[in-house]
Amino acid sequence: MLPVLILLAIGFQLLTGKFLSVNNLSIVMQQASINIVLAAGMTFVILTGGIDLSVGSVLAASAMGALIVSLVPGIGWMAIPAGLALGLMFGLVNGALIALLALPPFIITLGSLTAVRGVARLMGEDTTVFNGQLPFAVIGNGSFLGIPILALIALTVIVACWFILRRTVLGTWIYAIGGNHEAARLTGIKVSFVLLFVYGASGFLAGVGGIMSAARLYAANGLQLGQAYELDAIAAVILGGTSFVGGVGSIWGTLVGALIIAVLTNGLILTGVSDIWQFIIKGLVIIAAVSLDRYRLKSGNRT
Amino acid sequence: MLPVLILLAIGFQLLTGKFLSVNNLSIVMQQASINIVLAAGMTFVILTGGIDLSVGSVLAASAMGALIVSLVPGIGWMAIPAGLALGLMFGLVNGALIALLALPPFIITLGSLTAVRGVARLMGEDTTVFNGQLPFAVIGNGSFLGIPILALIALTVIVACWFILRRTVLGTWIYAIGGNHEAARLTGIKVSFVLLFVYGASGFLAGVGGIMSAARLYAANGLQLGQAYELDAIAAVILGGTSFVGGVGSIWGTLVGALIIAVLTNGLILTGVSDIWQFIIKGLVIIAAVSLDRYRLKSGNRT
Amino acid sequence: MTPQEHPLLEMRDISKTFGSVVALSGVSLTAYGGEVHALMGENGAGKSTLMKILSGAYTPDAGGDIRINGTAIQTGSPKISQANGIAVIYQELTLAPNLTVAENVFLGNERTRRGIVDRAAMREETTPILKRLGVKFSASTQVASLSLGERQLVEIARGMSRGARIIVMDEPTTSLSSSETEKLFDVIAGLKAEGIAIIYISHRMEEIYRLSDRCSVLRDGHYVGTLEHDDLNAERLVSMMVGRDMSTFYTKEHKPHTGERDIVLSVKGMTDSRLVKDCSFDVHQGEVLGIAGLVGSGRTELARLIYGADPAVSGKVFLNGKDVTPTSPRDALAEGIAYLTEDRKELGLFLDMSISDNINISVMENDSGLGGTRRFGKEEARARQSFENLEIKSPSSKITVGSLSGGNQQKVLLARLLEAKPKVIILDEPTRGVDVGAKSEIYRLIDGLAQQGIAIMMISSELPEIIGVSDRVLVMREGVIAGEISPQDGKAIEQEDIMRLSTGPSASPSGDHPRQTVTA
Amino acid sequence: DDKKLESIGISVGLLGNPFFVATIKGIEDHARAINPDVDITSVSADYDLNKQVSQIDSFIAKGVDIIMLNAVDDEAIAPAVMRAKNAGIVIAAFDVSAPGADVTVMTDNIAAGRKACEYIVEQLDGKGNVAIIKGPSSSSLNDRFKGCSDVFAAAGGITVLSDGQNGQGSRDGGLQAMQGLLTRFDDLDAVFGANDPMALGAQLAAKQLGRTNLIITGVDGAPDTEASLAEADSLLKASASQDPYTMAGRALDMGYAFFQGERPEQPTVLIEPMLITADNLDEYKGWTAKR
Ligand SMILES: Nc1ncnc2c1ncn2[C@@H]1O[C@H](COP(=O)(O)OP(=O)(O)OP(=O)(O)O)[C@@H](O)[C@H]1O
Ligand SMILES: Nc1ncnc2c1ncn2[C@@H]1O[C@H](COP(=O)(O)OP(=O)(O)OP(=O)(O)O)[C@@H](O)[C@H]1O
Ligand SMILES: [Mg+2]
Ligand SMILES: [Mg+2]
Repeated sequence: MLPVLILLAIGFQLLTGKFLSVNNLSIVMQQASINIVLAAGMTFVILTGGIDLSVGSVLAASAMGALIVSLVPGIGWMAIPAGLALGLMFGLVNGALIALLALPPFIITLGSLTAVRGVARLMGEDTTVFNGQLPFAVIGNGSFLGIPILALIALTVIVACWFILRRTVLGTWIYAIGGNHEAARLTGIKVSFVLLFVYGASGFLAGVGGIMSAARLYAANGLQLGQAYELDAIAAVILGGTSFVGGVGSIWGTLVGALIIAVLTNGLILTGVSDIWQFIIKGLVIIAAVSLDRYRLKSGNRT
Repeated sequence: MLPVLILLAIGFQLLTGKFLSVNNLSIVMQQASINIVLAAGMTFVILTGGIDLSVGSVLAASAMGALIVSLVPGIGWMAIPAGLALGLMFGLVNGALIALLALPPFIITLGSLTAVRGVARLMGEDTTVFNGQLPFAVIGNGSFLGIPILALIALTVIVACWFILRRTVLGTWIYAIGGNHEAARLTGIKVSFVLLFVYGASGFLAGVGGIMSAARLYAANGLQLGQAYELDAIAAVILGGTSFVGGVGSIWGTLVGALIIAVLTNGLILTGVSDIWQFIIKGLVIIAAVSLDRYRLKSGNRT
Repeated sequence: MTPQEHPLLEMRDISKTFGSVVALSGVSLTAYGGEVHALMGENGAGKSTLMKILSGAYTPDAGGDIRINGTAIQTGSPKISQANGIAVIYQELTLAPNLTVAENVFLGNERTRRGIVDRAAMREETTPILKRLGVKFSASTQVASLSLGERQLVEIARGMSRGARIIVMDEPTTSLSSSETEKLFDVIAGLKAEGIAIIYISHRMEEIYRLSDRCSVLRDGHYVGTLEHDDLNAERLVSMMVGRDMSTFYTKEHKPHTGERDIVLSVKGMTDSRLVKDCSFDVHQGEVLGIAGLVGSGRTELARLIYGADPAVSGKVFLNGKDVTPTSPRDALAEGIAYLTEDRKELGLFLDMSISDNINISVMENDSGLGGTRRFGKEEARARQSFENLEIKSPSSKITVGSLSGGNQQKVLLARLLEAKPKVIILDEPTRGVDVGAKSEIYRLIDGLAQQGIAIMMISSELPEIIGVSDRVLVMREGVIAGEISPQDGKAIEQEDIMRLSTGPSASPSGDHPRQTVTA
Repeated sequence: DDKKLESIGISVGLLGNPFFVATIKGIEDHARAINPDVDITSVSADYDLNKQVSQIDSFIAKGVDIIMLNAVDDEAIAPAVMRAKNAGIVIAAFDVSAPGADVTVMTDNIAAGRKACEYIVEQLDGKGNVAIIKGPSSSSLNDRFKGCSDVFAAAGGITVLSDGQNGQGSRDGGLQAMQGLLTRFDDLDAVFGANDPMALGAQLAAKQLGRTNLIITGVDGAPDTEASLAEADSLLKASASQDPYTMAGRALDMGYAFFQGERPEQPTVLIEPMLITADNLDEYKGWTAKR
C-alpha cells in the first residue's frame, strides 16, 4: 500500500500545491494520530481473528473521564491515569467475556459499543464537559522539535506495538492464535491470557486516544465523540494488509493504511471539493487502492 | 435465541402492561420490518463468509431515487422499479468487484458505503425530497387483514429467502461456499456467480428497504437516511446464530435476531427509561442474550 | 531393547464421553522406556482421543488416572503434560501456517534472550533436528508453503525439540512417502535407543510389524488386548480390530491394460510456473495408472493442473482424442474428469452439511426443477444408492458428514465423484488415514470402476498399495515424469524399481529430462 | 374541570447535544409544575427520520398526552404528525417547525445567522475575506447559513472564499475543516461557524497555527462559548444565542393549553436570538443557569 500512499501525496501536491508543505504534513500527522493509535490496538485484535467494535465508545468514555477528573480541584493530575484506566477496564471486560466465556467478539463488542456509549453519556449527563485550563493540553497542541506531540505519541505506540508483535513471545502467540487457534491451544499457549491481552490493549489504546482527543479539543461529549471511529480503525488495519481471518499482517501496514485515510481526508479538504464529492471520491479511492494493491501483488488471498 | 425473544416480550409486558397489545405488536413489526429485510440480504452475504457494509447507503440512494422518480409527472409509477433497480445495481457492482477481482468484501463495501452515501446526497443535493402524494404510500401505511403491509413485505422476504436457502441449488451453494470456499470451487460450483448473486441480492433488498422507508416517511434524505443501519442488520444476523466465518446459520435465526432488536428498542421506550439508560440496557441485553444462548447450547463454536 | 522393570507411563481406566458419544470406556495402557508401543484400531476406535487425553488436550471423565514413573499427574493441561515429558504429534496438524518452521517448532516454548524472542537461537536449534530428519526445507521457511507431508515432519521436529521422554505419533506417515518414512524409522530407532517411550498409531500393518515391540488394539472405545512383537500377524490383528476375519486385501479382477485398448486421457506437455515441467502420458480405458514419487515431487500439482484447479503455463489435456484442456474444475467435471483431493477435510468435504448434500452437491443442478428448486426425493434416492454401492456406514444420510469416521468420509467423497459420471478419475492418496477394513473396500471399488472401463490415475505414497492396485506406474521426481514401470511376463512391479526412479540422480534444472522406461 | 396531564413523550434530534439537554430540562420543569407525577419519556432520534417516526409510533402506542417534537426534518415529519394527531395527541414543536403541529416555538435562525455575520461585517468595516463552515444539512443550520450568506452578499467589500466545507456540527469537524481552510488561504479575516461547537473547533485550529488576527462567530451561546468569550485572547468574538430552556418550556406550556382545549391566537412563536459578546456576557443567562 505504500506506493498508493505516495501516489496520493504526489497527486494532492500537484492539485493543490500546498499538500506537501511542512505545515500541512504536520496537520495530517496530527489528524491521523488518533486513528493510528486505535488502529494499532485493532491490529492486535484482528491478528487473533477477532474484532473490537467498541473502540469509539471507549474513547468517548475515557475522554469524559479524563476531563471530569481534570476539573476536580487538587487531583487534576489524576486525569490521565483515570482516562487510561477506564479504557483498560472496558477492554478487559470485553476480553474476559470473549476469552473466558468463548463468546463471539463481534456481538460482544457491538454490545459494549452500545453500553459504553451509554456510560459515556451518563458520565457527563449528556452535556459537553470542557476545561479551558486543561492541565495536559500540551499533549494536544504542543510540539517537540517541530513534530506535534500527538504524532509522536502515535509513532511511539506503533514502535511499541511492533516490538511486542515481533520481538516478544506474546507477539508470536498472537500470530499463532490467528493462524491456528486450536494448534495454539494444543501447544500449551495460554490462549485466554493472550485474548485478554489483545482486548485489554485495544481498550487501553482507545483510552490513549481519549486522552489525545480531550487534549486536542479541551472538551468531550459523551454522545458525539468517537462515533464510527471503529470503522476508520478497521479500515486502516485492512487497508494495511492485515487479514480478517487473523494471523497475517503487520503494524507498519496499519500505519500506512491510517495515513492513506488521513491523507485522503485532508487532501480532499485542501482541494476545496464540496463535501458531497469528498464522500464519493473517498469511497472510490479506497476501492481503487485495494484493487491496485491486489493487482500489484497478483496474489489471490482473500481477507 | 427464540427463548430470549419470548422472555423479553413477557418481561416488557409485565413492566408496562401495554407491550403485548395488538396495536403495539403491529408497531413493533412495522419498526422491525426494514431491518428484517436488510438483515435477510445480509444473511446471504455472511453465509458466504463475506460482509456488506453498504446497505444503509444503498437504502438511502434507492429511497432518493424512488422519491425523485415519483415526483416526475407521468412516470410516477416507475418509482418502485427505479428504486429497486438502483439497489440491485449497486449490489451487483459490489459483487462484481468482490467475485471477479477477488477483493476483500469489508474494504470494498466500506468504500461503497462512503461513495454511495455521496451519490445519495448528490441525488437530492443534500435536501430532503418530499412527496405528500406518494403513489405507493399504501406500502408504508396500509395494512391487510390488520397486519401492516410493511410487516407483510418483511415476512414475504423472509419466506422467499428461506426458500432460496433451503429449497434451491443456489442456496446449497451459498452454504457450501461459506463452509469451504476452496472445496466449493473444486466441486465445480460457480463461485463467482454465487457471490455476484449474494451481493446483488443484498443490494436489491436494500432497495426494497429504501422503497419501504420512502413509503413510510413520504420522504428521503440522502445524508441522514440509513446511517449505521448496517450495524443493526449485522447484529440481527449474528444474534440469530449465523456464523461470521460463513456456512452456518438460518434465516429464521435472523428474523428472531431482528425482532429482539426491535422489541428491545420499542419496549425500552414503553417503560419510559431515559435515553441514556436505554443505551446501557440495550448493550447489556445483547451481551446477556448471546451468553445465555451459548450457555444453553453448551457448544464451543466461535463466530 | 532392554525393557525396564517399571513402566514409564501408565494410563489406567480412562473413559471419555462427548455428549452421548462414548469415545473411550475404561481403557488402560502402559509403556516402558525404550519401547515402541503400537496402537491400532479402526477409524473411530478412540486412539486419537486416548492420546489427546495423554497430552492434556482433553480432560478424561472422572475415575482413571495417568502416572508417569508411578506418580499420578494432573490431567487436562497441555502445559503439565509437556512438563512431564509428553509430546504428541497429532493427526490433525497443529501448526500455525503463518509462522516459520522454527517458530512452530518452539511454539509455546519460545527461546528468549532478556525477554526478547531469540529467533536466531530457535533457528540454530531447529536446523540440526531438520538435518536429522533429512528434509529439504529450512528452519526459516514459512509453513504455509510446505506440503502436507513436509508439515508432518515439522510436527515431528517439534516433538523432538522438547526432549520428551514419551513421544506419541498419531499416524505420522499418512502423508510421508517411502523414503521419508524410512528416515522417520531411523529417527524412531535413535529415540528408542535413548530410552524414550514411543506410542505409535498407524493403520499400516507393515509399519507395525517392523517397528513395534508390543501392539495394543482398541475397538469401539474398549481395550481389546495387547500382542507381543513375536505374536503379531495380520489375521490376529485384523480379527482383534474388526471382530471378524478378512480374506483378500488387494483385489485386481479388472483386465490389466494391454496395448489395443483405447486411450481415454492424454496429457501433453503439462507445465506450470512453479514445479511441474513438461509432463506427458496416456491413460487407457479401464486402466489404473499409479503415480508414485516422493513428497513434494509434484504429483498433486500435476493432478490439479489436469483438473483445471490451477492455471497451467502450457500443456493440453485430450479426452478420447478431443482437446478439452479445462480452465476450471467446473469445466473438467463437465467434460468427465473427476478429482479426489488428498486433503478431504480442507479441500473436499463440507463438514457442516449433511452426507446427502455432500454426495449430491455437484449434480443437484442437473436434477433440479423449475428455478433451481431441489428435488429432495431424487437426491435421497441417489444418496441411498451410494450408501449401498459404497457400503457407507451411517444411520442416516441427514447427519453431518463431519461426524463420520475417516473411512466413511472418504467413501462419501468418492460417491460425490462417481455421481458426476466421469470418464477419468484422478485419485490423490485415496486411502490416507483410512482403516484396514475401509481400505480394502476402497480397493475393491477402484477395481470395479476399472472394470466399468473408467480410466483411473491413482497417486499414492504407499508403495504396496501402488503395486497392488495399479496396472502401470509413473514415477515423478522434481516435477517431471522420471520414468514408467510396467509389469511384463507376469513379473510384478518391485518396490526397488520405484524407489530407484523416485530418488535417482537429481534432474538438471534446465536440460531435458530423458524418461526412463523400466520393465520389470 | 381540567384534564389531567399524565404523560409526555419527547423526541429530539440528538440528545447528546447540551442544547437539547437544556430543552428537556425546560420541558420537565414546566411539566412538573403542572403535575409533579407526570411521566416523561425523552428519546433521541440521532437525526434519523425513520427512528423518529418509530419513536412517535411508540408514543402513540403508549398513549401519551403531548408529544414534544424537535423534528429531524421540518417537512418529511408531516405524516407521522398526522398519525399522532389522529390518535388525539397534542403535538408541540420546538426549535424546528413541524407541519401540522398544534403549537410551535422556535428560534429565528435566519436572524441568528444574520446577527452573527453582521457583527463580522461591522468589525471588518465591510471589507475582507471570510469563510463559512456549514454543518450537516438541517433546517436550522441551513437557515443560519442563509441569514449569514445574505449579509455577506449584501456587503460589497466582503469576499466569501469558501462556504462548502462541512464541520459535521462538532468541535472535531470544525477543527479539521478550519485546518484545511487556513492551509488553503493565507488571508482569511473572519469565519462564521453555523453552530458553536464548529466555531470553537475553528478557534482551536487557528490558535494551534498561531493565527491571532481572526474573527470567529457562531450561533448557540453554549456554556463553553461563554467560557471562551470571557477569555482575553479569545478569537471567538460573538455568538447569536438561543435560549433552549425557555423555548422548550414555553412550547410545553402552549401545548398544555392546547391540551386543555384553548386555541392560541399565534400558534407559532419565533424567539429572537441575542448576540452575546465579551461586553454583554454578564447580562446573558446561560443554558445551565438555575431557574
Ligand atoms: N471432539 C469430539 N466431539 C465429539 N465426538 C468426538 C470428538 N472427538 C472424537 N469423537 C468421537 O470419538 C470417537 C473416537 O474418535 P478418535 O478420533 O479417537 O478415533 P481414532 O481411533 O483416532 O480414529 P482414526 O483412525 O480415524 O483417527 C469417534 O466416534 C469420534 O467421532
Ligand atoms: N501453496 C504453495 N506455495 C508454495 N509452494 C507449494 C505450495 N503447495 C505446494 N508447494 C510445494 O510444491 C511442491 C510440490 O507439492 P505437491 O503437493 O504437488 O507434491 P506431491 O508429490 O503431491 O506430494 P504430497 O505427497 O505432499 O502431496 C512441494 O515442494 C511443496 O512444498
Ligand atoms: Mg485418530
Ligand atoms: Mg500430494
